[in-house]
Amino acid sequence: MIHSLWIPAFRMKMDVVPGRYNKAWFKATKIGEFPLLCTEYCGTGHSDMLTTVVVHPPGGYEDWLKKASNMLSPVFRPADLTDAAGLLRALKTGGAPVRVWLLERLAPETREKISAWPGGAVSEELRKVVVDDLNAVLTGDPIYDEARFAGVAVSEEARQLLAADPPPAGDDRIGLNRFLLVDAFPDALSRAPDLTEAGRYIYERKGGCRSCHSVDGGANVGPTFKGIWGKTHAMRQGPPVTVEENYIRESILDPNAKIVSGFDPVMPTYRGRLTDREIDAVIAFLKTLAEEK
Amino acid sequence: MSHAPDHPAHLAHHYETPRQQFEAGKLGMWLFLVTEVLLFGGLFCWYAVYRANQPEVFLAGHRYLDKSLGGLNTIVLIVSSVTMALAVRAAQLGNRRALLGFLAATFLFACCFLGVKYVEYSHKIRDGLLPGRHFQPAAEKTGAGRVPVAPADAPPDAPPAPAPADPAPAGAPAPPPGAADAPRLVPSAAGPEGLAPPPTREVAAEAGRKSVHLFFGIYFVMTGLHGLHVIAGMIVIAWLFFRARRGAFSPSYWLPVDLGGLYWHLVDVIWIFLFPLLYLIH
Amino acid sequence: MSTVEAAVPGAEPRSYLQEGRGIRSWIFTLDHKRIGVLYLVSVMASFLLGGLFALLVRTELLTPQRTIMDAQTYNQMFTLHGAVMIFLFIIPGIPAVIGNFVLPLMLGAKDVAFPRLNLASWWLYVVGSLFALASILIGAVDTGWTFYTPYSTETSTAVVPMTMGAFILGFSSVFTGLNFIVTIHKLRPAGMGWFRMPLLLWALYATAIIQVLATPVLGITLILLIVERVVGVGIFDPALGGDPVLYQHFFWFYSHPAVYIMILPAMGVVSEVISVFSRKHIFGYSFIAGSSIAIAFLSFLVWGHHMFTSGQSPLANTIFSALTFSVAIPSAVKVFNWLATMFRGNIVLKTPMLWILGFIFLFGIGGLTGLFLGALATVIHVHDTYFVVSHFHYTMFGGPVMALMGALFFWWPKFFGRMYVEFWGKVSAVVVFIGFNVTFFPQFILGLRGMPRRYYNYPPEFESLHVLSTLGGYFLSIGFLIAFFTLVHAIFRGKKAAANPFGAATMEWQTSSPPPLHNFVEAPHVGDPYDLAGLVYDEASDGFRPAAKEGSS
Amino acid sequence: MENHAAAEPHVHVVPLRLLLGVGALLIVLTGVTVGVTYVDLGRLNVVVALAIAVVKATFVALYFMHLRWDRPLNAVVFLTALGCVVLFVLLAILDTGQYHTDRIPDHAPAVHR
Repeated sequence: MIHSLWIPAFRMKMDVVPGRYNKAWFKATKIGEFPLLCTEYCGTGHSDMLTTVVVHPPGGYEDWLKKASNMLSPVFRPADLTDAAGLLRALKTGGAPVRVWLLERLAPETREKISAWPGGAVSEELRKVVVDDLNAVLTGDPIYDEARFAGVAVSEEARQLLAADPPPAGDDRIGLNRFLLVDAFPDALSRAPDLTEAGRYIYERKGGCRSCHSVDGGANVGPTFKGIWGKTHAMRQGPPVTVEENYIRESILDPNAKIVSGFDPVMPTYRGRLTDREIDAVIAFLKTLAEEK
Repeated sequence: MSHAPDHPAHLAHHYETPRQQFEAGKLGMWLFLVTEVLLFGGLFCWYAVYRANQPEVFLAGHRYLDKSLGGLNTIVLIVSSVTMALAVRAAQLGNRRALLGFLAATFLFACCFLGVKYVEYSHKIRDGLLPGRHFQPAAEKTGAGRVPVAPADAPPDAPPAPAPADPAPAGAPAPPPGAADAPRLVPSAAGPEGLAPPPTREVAAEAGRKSVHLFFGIYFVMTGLHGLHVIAGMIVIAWLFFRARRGAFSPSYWLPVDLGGLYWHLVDVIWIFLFPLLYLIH
Repeated sequence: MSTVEAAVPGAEPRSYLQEGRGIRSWIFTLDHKRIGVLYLVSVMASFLLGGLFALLVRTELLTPQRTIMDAQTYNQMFTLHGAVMIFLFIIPGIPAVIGNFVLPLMLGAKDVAFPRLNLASWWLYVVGSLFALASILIGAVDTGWTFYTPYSTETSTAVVPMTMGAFILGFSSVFTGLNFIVTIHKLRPAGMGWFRMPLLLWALYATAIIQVLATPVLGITLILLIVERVVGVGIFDPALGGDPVLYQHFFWFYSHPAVYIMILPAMGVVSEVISVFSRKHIFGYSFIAGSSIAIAFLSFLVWGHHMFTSGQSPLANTIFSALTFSVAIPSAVKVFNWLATMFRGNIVLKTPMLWILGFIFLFGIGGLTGLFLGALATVIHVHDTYFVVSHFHYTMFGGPVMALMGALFFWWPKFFGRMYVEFWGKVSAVVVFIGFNVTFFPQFILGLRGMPRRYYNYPPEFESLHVLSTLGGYFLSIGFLIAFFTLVHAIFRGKKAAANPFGAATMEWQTSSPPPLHNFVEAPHVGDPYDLAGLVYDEASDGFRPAAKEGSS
Repeated sequence: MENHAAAEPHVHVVPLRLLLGVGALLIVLTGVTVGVTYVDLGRLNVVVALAIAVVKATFVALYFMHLRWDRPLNAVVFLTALGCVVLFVLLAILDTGQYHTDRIPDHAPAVHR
């Protein structure tokens, strides 16, 4: 169907027609947030097709983009190296077992570059090399060793993952490695964002769940998420279902398998659009909604 | 103003003279023809827009049509127009036998037209040359029988239907590489028209082949709506025939024959445009 | 057809209402007046239905979120409101009701040129309406009345019956228009040249030209839509290789001229009524007549102004924008001539005149805001917003509906031979006028502030204006209910009407109210349709009669 | 009021030979249209084909449909309709030709399997 993109504050409007490109331009002259709406009738959710255009001050967009693109990454991005010089200094200085161990794990060329580093500013190139090596560590074997991490204050998240049975695998293992590294160098590396925060981001922006599922109990195309965790829903067909991880995952990947009674099978599949970790984040977010209840 | 004693039976009460009624009838019919012209005008607009922007589709599509059948139908329809004009003339002169004969002849030519159309349609349907999402062309047609059509629900990476031993005349283009995901389509070179193979302007031809279902949409809707008008015209002619047999018309009253004739000629005129636009694309 | 009216001298002839009884004498009648009444009943029923949908839509919009229905139902409601009001009410409104009844009378003719076609037109209207109503029962339609593709080829609602209905209604409209053109050409009396025709006939003639030329294009558009939806032919749906913007060209090639099908006859009514109630000859007769034809001509050149943001090319945008402004000229010519007619006239504020003054005021606002929408710079912002909704209602509701109501009050004595109660007629006109402005003026503001049309939920800051608009809508409907009760009351309890109760000079007032089956017992006098000087008030009959003795007394 | 002759419909009986002659001409022109397609005239081919079709249609209208002897009004009515179609087609081509390059090639998910 045809949509139309309208930013009233910019006096700009253009239809979005399938099968072709339409061009429009605008020049934003003020910093702020402005509503963006759909003005070509496009079906049931037409009046919910709204979002906000954010006009950033110069440079603000780049910051936002970094944050948004790093939101769910289990590995390090260059931006996560919050204090590259501090990290390099720590590695050069040695001392604590974790520092020695990490330096050992880096590639020989990297070690040469670090030893050749005169101090002061860290070049873009060196940053990149270090981050690549750190990621090689993250995606490798589990890094925890009691002796190695002696003297490191292991965070609560890492502790939980370490205690998990079976031991974490895949993204979770990478996440655990990352938590541990950040714990070892808290000032130099930034912590992966909270899953709940990521889940909220997916709900509002990336997944766009918000256009059909409210979080305040309001009626919409799909069931509200308010208090959905652990709730038992009657289904259009088959026995009632209690909302837990597996049901959420199935609902995201194969939305029409089980439809809550009173709703239509209209949700598209998110298979290929959300990664497993992102689905975890959505689940974490839904759990917080249950707590608020 | 009141009813004159010599008010003829065919003169409706609200007309004063037969001439007034005659002219009103004629104008009414012409206005009706105007609506027909605009109805088909929409179709011609559809045709013109697609032809202007995607000429390769038409180039690719018209090769599946049989020029000789189309030309035959054009002549059949022109002859039927002549007999219809002769029928009107016979009615004006009060020659009832000739009127009946010419009306019958017109009707028979119309049947003939529909018969040829039936042959054309059944070929297209058999070869899967249908519009839009029903476009499932048979890979090729051989003298001995048909190669099975790839099933509609075949996965996208299914291999194309096996090609038979080359039935096309020498020079038929080899299917372009990577054509597996394009509609599997080869012009029915062994069909009745025995057309020359497509030109070597490969790129345009390939693009045209991909969208050739659009051509068949236009072909079926335009000729289909025209065919419905032929059928409507036949009903009118049959009605005129039975009225004429009962002696309803006379040298002073033959308006319905004239109006039926106008309608029939318009159907002819529309075909005069459809024939070159659909069959004769260069 | 041989019931010759018994013309006993002096005795009142039997009226067309008394010729034949029972339902069959009505639904199979060939009499243009009875067909006019059939249309009156069916068109008014559609109006009530469409109005009901409008009230439901307005009620839903009382609050920013759900009020009385869900989003799906709301979408169906505004679609049905649009489709019913456009196809079943406004388009046939004045031509088929007033035109059918009055046109032959104004020509001094016994009937329209093709009475059978006229009856067929009404039957097609009924069949088309049944198709449209059937769609409501089997899942309604939620596409909006414009049936834009590709939504209309993808939605699961009953698009096919609704479009079939609109297609059939198109035939009905074509037959009416065809009939009128032939009637005006071939059944004009000997003494009536083109420039002695009443202006309503000019307007109906221009309308009929558009009906005949434009409606078939809607027909083929809807056929193609159905073919695409049912058979999957690639025409307008990009999923099938079609072009959705082409659909908009097709649709608006009909539907823009169609708004002139709606407004032109209304303008004709205004020209009649304004002269009679200003007790003055119409000013600028030939300009009003010519502007009707000019509007009909220009109406075919401006359809692209509905597509300024659709991805239509900038070249086409520029052409259509420039042409759109030119329509303002003939429209303004009419308004100026009406005002000049009233100037120094002896204005009589009776009910029809009140409705018509409402027309001029509301249509003036509607027309002027149309200029905003024709200008490329401003329309980008207000396109597809409540500004358009409001503009449309000011022109198409403030125009044809006000004029139709004025026309009904004006010709009601001729229709049924009874006078309505003047007081309640005036009350209804005033209530509707106020209610209308309260309903629709806030929508201009809403649109400018960023309220898109066809929205089920809306931001809370728009709530107060929406509430105002909805309350205005309720007030407006009360006005219409008063009008309907006044008119229906007149049929059963009204006092007997004179042949010419308002003192008009067109020919329909020369026969009795209501007219006999064949319209005129004696041949009417063909004269200047706006020469009011020759009429004097006759107290005995509470009507007007010719002052001097004419050739045929 | 009017004399009898004026009250009768206006009749023009078309001579037999004229009707048959026009019929023969139409068939000949059909042959010419087919023949021309075998000659490569580039873009002119469609113009020639349409020009011949217009000539044929004109003959049908003038002689078979009696427009030559009919009231001019009927011809005006018919030409108005044709003018309207031409206007519609021209403006539609003008616009679609302009935005044609904006269309995404091969965007037809429902038919490209």
